[in-house]
Amino acid sequence: MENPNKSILEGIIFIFGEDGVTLEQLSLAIDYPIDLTKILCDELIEHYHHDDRGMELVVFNDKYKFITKPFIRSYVERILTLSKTRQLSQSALETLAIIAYKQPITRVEIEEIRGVGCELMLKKLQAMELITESGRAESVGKPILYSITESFLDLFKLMSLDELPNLPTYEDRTEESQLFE
Amino acid sequence: MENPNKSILEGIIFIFGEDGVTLEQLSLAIDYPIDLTKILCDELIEHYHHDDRGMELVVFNDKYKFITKPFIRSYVERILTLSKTRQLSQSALETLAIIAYKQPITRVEIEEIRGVGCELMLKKLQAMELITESGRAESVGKPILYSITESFLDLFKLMSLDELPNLPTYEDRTEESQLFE
Amino acid sequence: MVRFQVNLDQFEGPLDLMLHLIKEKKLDLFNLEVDVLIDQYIEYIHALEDTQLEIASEYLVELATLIEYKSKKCLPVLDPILDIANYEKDTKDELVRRLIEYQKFKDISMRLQTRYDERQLQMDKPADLGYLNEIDDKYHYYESDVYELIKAMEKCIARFHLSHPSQVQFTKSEISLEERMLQILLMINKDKLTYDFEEFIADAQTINLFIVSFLAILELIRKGILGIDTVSDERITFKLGEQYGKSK
Repeated sequence: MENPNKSILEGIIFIFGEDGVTLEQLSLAIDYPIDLTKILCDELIEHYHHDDRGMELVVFNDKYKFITKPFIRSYVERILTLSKTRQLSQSALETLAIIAYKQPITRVEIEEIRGVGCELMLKKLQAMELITESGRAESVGKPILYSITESFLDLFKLMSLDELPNLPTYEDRTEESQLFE
Repeated sequence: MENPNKSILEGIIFIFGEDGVTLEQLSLAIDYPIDLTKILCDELIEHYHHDDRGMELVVFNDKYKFITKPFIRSYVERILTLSKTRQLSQSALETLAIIAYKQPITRVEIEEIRGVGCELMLKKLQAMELITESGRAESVGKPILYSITESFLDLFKLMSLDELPNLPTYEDRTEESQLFE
Repeated sequence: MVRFQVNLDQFEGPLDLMLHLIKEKKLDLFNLEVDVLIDQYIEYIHALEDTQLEIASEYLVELATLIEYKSKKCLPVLDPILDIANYEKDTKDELVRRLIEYQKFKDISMRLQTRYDERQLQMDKPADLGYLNEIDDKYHYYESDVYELIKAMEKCIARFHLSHPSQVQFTKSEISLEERMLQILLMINKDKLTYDFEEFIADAQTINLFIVSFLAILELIRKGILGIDTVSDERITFKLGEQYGKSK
């Protein structure tokens, strides 16, 4: 017989749905140490990772939640007219990437890296709640600083910003050949 | 290895949430005979019946749905009493706002304003009893019309819809030009 | 000579175009032959001008920088204080640095794309609200107010306008290189022998027009209609070139 706490965790995470629930809340609910609670959660993640399961247990923005596996969608579409998924343009992705890695960052700094203006793009990303104004820089004119939001973490399947893949360095000469294959 | 259809069924039932999904719909989704689909569902019920699981798969009104097992309740209560209330997701708020201001309104009209599909979101909001189907439009295909409910008014602390403040008009050109300065 | 397949739509900006040229010409980004890149870039932009396409100002700004770099390189080192060699090295290093930096974000955005696309296919289930509210009648799981609702509606409207820009009138007027060359030709009064650089840019109120003016002057020099008269620290003056008059 497994640790009964595991089934409790599973039920709690299920109830909170898309809102998710933090490790701290889970540990509190079952009155169990955080580190041990995490081990149980990891086991649950492992259980749902298996091919037999239609959902997976994920941690986005430090919150545990169940979401369907990618292959489910096409079957649901046969009985429910899901509208097509929203695409992000290459320029939106580049702008988001720069903000995620360099935040907080001003518009001018983003434009220096991209080599093109991005005023309109910043407005769009703000409207999509993927970035937010997070203050003003100390420099001349006190320009607005931009940072990414919690929705960004969820949309890119990130537990936290620390989980962002490392920026390539290219300093290693062996990697060079891979740069433009 | 198990029948892969089982994981698909699990994922579909999960995403239909409190609404539930019929055997006929499930059979259609996986393109599999009804009687065999039922056998797979029975196996899933058996799987979740196990003590290790926090949810169970039930059939109410001929609809399959996952519900949490009763013993989970007291643990969830601990989280609720200690954590502050939550915000509705941005997409839920936007969909609700459009319905409140434009009701009765069809799904297609909502999608035109939001620019993204919202079939699943409408199902969610219906399950949350924040919106309800309030008839059919006269246009081609007689699409379903949606309106807000009493619970909606409670949630937003409104006596009636008349209390909703006016929106800035779409025609206000100055606002538009600021969008693209 | 192989003609370019001229189309700017496929690029995210001048840096993206340069990276494309580097890749196409199999140049080494880490040991960059800047002159080759500059020639390719200039050729590409010229080819674009032939097809009468509007060229975004960003491409012209980079073009101006590259032309400046190239022309400084061609100048004889008259004034040792100018230290052309160092200028060249700095400009080249800066360009390579920017290209590498941009390439990093291009790479990473592709990896983000994969994550994004996968997440788009994965669906969330709502919180079990009936269950949660049932646990405690006094307790409301979600809390919101009417201001949240208005804010959401305003965001919707703003996004609607952003994705329907055809409804918005832009009052941005841009002048083409050819038009500006014509304007400068009209400024050239036959009774005068020399012209100040300032005269040609007197009406350039925007950075865009300034750059187009600068390019127009360079183009007129290339065609032999204008000639450089004197260049000093304070001023640049032009004279009429050998081809002046023949251009009419």
